[in-house]
Amino acid sequence: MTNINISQANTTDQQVGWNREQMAQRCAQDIEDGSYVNLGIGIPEKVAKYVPDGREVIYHTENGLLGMGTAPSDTELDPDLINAGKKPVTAIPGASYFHHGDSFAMIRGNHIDVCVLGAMQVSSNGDLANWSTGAADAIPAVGGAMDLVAGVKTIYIITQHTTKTGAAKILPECTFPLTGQGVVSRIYSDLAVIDVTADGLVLTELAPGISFDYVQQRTGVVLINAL
Amino acid sequence: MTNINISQANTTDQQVGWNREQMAQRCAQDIEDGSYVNLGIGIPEKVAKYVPDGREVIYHTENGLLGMGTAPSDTELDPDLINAGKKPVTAIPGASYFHHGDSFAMIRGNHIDVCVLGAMQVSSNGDLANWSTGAADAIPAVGGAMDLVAGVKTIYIITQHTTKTGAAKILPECTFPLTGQGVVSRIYSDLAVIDVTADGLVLTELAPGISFDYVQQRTGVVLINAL
Amino acid sequence: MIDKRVASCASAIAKINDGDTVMIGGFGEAGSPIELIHALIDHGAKNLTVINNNTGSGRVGLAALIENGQVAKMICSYPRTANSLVFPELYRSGKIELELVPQGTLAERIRAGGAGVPAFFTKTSVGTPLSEGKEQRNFDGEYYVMERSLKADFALIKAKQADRYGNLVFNKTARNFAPIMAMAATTTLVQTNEMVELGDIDPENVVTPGIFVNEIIEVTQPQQESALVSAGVIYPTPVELNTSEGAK
Amino acid sequence: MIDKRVASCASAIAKINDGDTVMIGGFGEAGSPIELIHALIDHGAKNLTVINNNTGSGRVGLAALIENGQVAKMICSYPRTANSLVFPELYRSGKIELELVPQGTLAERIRAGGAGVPAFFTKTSVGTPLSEGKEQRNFDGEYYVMERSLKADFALIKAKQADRYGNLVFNKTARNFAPIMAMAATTTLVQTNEMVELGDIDPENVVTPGIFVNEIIEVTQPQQESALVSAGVIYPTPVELNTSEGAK
Repeated sequence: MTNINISQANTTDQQVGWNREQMAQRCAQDIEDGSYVNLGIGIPEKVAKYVPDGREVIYHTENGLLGMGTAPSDTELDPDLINAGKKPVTAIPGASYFHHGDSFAMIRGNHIDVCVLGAMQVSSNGDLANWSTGAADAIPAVGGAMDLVAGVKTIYIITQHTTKTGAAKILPECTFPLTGQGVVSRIYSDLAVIDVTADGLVLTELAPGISFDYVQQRTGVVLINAL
Repeated sequence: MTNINISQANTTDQQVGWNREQMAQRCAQDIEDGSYVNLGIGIPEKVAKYVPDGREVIYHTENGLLGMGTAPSDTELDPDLINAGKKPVTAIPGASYFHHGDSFAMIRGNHIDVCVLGAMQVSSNGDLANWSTGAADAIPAVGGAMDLVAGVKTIYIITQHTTKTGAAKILPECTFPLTGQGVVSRIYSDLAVIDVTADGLVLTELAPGISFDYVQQRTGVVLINAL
Repeated sequence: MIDKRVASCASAIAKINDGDTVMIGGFGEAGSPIELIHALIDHGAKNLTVINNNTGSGRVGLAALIENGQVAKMICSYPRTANSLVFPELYRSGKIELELVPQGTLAERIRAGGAGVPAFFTKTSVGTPLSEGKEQRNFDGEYYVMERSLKADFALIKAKQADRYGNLVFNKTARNFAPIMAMAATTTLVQTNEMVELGDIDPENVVTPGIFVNEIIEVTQPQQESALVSAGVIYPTPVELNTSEGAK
Repeated sequence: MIDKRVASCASAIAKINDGDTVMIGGFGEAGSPIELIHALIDHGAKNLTVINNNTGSGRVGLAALIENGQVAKMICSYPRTANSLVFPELYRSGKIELELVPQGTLAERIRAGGAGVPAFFTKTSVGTPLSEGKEQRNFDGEYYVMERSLKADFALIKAKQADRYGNLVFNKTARNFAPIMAMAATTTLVQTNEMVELGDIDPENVVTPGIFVNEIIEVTQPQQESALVSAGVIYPTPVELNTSEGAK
């Protein structure tokens, strides 16, 4: 894999593997020059900060903007210019605005190259659950997640390898309601980079100081070691 | 019906009933203020000239213009600004351009109020045939006719009452391939104005000097006389 | 003469009936026609089905319409938002129905409603709980789910500029659902920041052609939902509520 | 860096293969990318399926492509035009296949191809010969016919202005099929009258966002089909034909 400079700043004593910034930075290495990219809310948003120099990437936000820029200064701020997470953004020179019908035609018509999303669970065949725990009292909310996984060419997942209580999120089958079936291409966790392939889940890279066995112990399916 | 001033100029000795200009002028009386109107190629195009004073009508042309104006002067002429008949036109202040998908969404989504078309045949229940004689060696060509009759709220037909050889064009059933089933609301012929109703074809108005019997003799179905 | 301007939000809203389906533009607060929504609260029509991407925030705008008990059913993709308090409470107590639709399917269903397409197939939601009970079909080796179009009696949207024909342009991402909702509603009511003369909007740049618009109200200084929420504003205020109910 | 400009029509066209499906923009001559079409004639790819509203006029542009024997099948709504001589002769002699599609269904099928919709229902053509053999279905008491989407390997379109990202604007009714064809093709090739800098096209006024565009060629003085037809021009001229064939 690409030899990358992961920032070691802001790690705490408890930090094991990559932190949130480092996961985003690692993922950013795999976004090719000229890609059209949609970034989910949360850690995926951070990917934009780490695209390597010399690459030009165009960000799509499903609420109607291609060519999303950085957060606005106070003078630039316009409550009518927001991203899918409803945060204020800017538009780059060469941007375009369009309505929701056209925006989701871009997504659903396979025109976006890469979408980076968070996950609650990922299965060994690339099923993704990231919108609902299925809890009885939850207010179900899906947003554009199902459209993105169904329509975007490549789905990358950035996620903590396990839940806060240490349970595996990478599983033989998702137990939460699915967002899409067989849609995930690659997982960037705090511990490793894992590809979803026809043969199963293939570990291609480890975070510094992490062993294959350490990852395998925290994963619900047998990983193929490609190191 | 409305008391209208039909121009009597340019009638020949052979002229019986309304001429082409008069048919268009008669139809124009029934286009209400504020209507969105699509005019077919041929006599229907002439309707735009005769909309009564005080009414504002917006013309749609399916190749992507709402707010079509009159023919251009030599200095205004732009080969990129044409109507559905591929003739040069102009755009009025307050016009808009859009692509074919959006233009036919207007038509097919029931947003156009009136479409005026020519006819080869009309049946007693309002079936229309106006795109093909079904002849074996004909090059079939349909354009937007089937979309217009399926999607526009009201379809008016302007047509000679009979073919050049005197055969009836208003028939129990169309013998030519259909453009649409049960789509015609009213027929403006050179001899009469005829409404398509659930009870049958109702003659509501005669051209000057024409009798009901004269029209009935040239019509393939029994007309209801509402005079 | 075509002049779609009307005197007030109240007169535009007056024709909405109990039980109507109302599409409301906006993604969060961007594009939310807050003055039209408040006029609908004043109007009081009940048992509405409302179509919007979200369920509003705080106790103004769409959230206030829901809190006021006027909405029987929401069709939306994301009923949770920061400061979304009203909907969750009513939903958990069974007082409001929810039809949850993926955002792109929601947009496409609305666009289909405006374009004369009663149903279409999409890959979105195949294999998920949101496709349960829906017809599925294989085209060229892949499964798709059939979705029906959405139409409405009224659309309430917000534009940046309008002319008397109803031609509209929008501001940045406030465009979102407005153009397709204008197509899918029988009657489209528009609040615009600015009325302009015919021809002031270049025909090349019209986003919503006037054919999709019925009535326009100029609201030159619209309120900003987030500012009202930050200030703790409640619509209608209890005093105003008593006054307006007394006036009915 | 994203820069979709390429050196010539010939280099853009070079990747088209025998048997490909090619959408060509234009309604009559308005929007017809005549330089790209002539480059495709020079290129010589055969057995093409071509999607365009018409079949060209005279012996230049699309008509010349057909006359040159490169088109196995036309998908169009209106293959008859004034000065349309080439297509009728080949059609009557059985040398070219025709799929006749109502103009609005053609547009919607192309739009569906670009929007991830494999099939949809429409009222257009119900009860006519053009719905024969197609699935029909009743929704809410009315019959509709199911139509499949259209996609293409390439789209050839003409724009008024383009920037290096591929953002496009068009001139008046020359817009017609170009935006939806750009969506429905794997590779979209654009000839533009003018290249402009990023940001010169207001983001509010972009008609085709660059995501739908792959390669752009600036053709500052495009030929006008009607002028060529009036002048009796034939493409390629017999002399040029010999030269170019010798060069292959």
